Amino acid sequence: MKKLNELRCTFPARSENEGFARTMVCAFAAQLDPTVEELADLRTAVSEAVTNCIVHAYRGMEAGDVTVTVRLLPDRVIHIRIADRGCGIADIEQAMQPLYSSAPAEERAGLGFTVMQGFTDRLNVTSKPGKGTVITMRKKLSNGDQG
Amino acid sequence: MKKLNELRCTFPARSENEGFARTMVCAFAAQLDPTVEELADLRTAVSEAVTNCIVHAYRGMEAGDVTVTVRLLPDRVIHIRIADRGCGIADIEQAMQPLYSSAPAEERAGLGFTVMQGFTDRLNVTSKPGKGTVITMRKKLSNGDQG
Amino acid sequence: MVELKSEPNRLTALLSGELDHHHAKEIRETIDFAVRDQLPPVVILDFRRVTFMDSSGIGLIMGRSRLTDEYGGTLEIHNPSPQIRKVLRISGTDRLAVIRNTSPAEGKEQDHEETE
Amino acid sequence: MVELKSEPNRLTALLSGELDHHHAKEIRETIDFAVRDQLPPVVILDFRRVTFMDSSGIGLIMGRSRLTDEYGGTLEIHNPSPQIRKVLRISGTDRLAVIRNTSPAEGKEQDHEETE
Ligand SMILES: Nc1ncnc2c1ncn2[C@@H]1O[C@H](COP(=O)(O)OP(=O)(O)O)[C@@H](O)[C@H]1O
Ligand SMILES: Nc1ncnc2c1ncn2[C@@H]1O[C@H](COP(=O)(O)OP(=O)(O)O)[C@@H](O)[C@H]1O
Repeated sequence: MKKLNELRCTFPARSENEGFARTMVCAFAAQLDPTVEELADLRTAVSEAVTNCIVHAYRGMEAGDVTVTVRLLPDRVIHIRIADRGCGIADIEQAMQPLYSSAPAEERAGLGFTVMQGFTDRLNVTSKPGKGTVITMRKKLSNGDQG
Repeated sequence: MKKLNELRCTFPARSENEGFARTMVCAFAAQLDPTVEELADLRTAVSEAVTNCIVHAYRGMEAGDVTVTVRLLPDRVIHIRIADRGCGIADIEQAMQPLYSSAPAEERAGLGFTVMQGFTDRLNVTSKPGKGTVITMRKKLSNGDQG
Repeated sequence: MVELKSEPNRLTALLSGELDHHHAKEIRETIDFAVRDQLPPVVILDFRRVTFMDSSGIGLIMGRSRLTDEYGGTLEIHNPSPQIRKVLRISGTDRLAVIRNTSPAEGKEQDHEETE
Repeated sequence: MVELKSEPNRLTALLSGELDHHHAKEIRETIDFAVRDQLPPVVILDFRRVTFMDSSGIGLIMGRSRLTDEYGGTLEIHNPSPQIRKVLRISGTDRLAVIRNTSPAEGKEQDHEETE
């Protein structure tokens, strides 16, 4: 069986890298010829997850890294994992509530998880306080015209 | 001192990833606002190095990974490292000779190293037969208009 | 990233580029300075040149909506792209402000209100 | 990636996209099939729509140059971008074939030969 194509990639949790992270995931996923809308969905979901690592994960400590892994699975399924080694999330249920944000003063809308959920097929959040957070998202692409 | 921005990234040595690797390095380097020509130079040099990992490094064995590291150093210097864990190069001097190629039947021109040298400020090749090859390239960007 | 245009009774902020967390702060500060200075009855955020927006943009809209509410002003969102519309819809923000399409004839108002 | 146009005495291959190792093979096979079939006196590789090329493209040019040499034909390179010109120059390939600019009036020949 042909080995699946997988990109693994690490960069510092700095806001300058938000745009880069989106572009990179889309450039890799472009191999599957997604539609314009599917690509925009991925771009948006990745932006939310990476921004959370930058805004929340390393609050009050030296900024660490963000690790992004993109797997192109069979049947046009894209699997994305975004992980940090930051503060973690104590109450995941609360964090995932629409409009909940621990940083409203910075005009965070508390809608990052809502957007990730709306723009992908499956979202999973795993976190260990003091250890970090791992987000995984799955999206199945339509079959497109090229067969 | 502010930590330097660094991207580390790994993907399988497959020809579908050649375009992606170029795009990724350029998207990251774009933070320094390079000129169109500087960006084209980086794109070309990276393409040569990554293509070599894909064409030569894993010949006759299962394709392994390519690792690309991009560092944005002070004074607008970009440092790029491209490494594989493939067959290595026994005679580096011969390999770097213009027009030398071990795969002329596949229409390799033997000009990859020549192009890398011409499009960057410094090229270093380290290799261990049976262990792999590491290419490093440095390019200093002009100061641009934005100061 | 943001150009401001003051007209009688309204202030238009023509946003451009990618509206993410990295760029939101500067945009916010520029708009708020002008709004607090002029207290315009209508504040328009024009998205025609915004190529990408995530929920950081929702934060920006919610914040400006609170600001105009403070002094009885109104906030309008003009010309969001399909990607931005989807973010607005999924996050429920499309109920927070009037959304209008005034493009493509750059700047000429068509005034057909959205009922999406 | 490549469209062929046959005219009396010449074959034009209009290349497009990114000419790298991944794409070179298919382009090569398409061109060679037509060249061996027609043995055209002049073979033109038109780069006007090629957005990127690395030394894999040099391999393609060298290979086609050998092929036309075989039967006494000539190879011409039309409309390379600045990036492609630089690759040609640094690798010395600009001495292997005639380089011409026939763009921008797509297809209309200006016939001013390069002396770079
Ligand atoms: N990677 C992370 N590390 C630590 N906390 C996080 C992380 N991601 C999300 N959170 C927590 O979950 C909350 C909700 O996240 P989200 O829905 O994206 O909203 P927002 O980013 O606007 O606050 C955040 O305010 C934060 O407290
Ligand atoms: N990563 C690598 N692993 C093994 N061998 C390599 C690698 N890179 C280059 N080489 C060797 O060096 C030679 C010259 O490389 P290059 O100048 O890029 O020309 P080309 O790729 O066209 O053959 C190759 O033909 C190959 O034998």
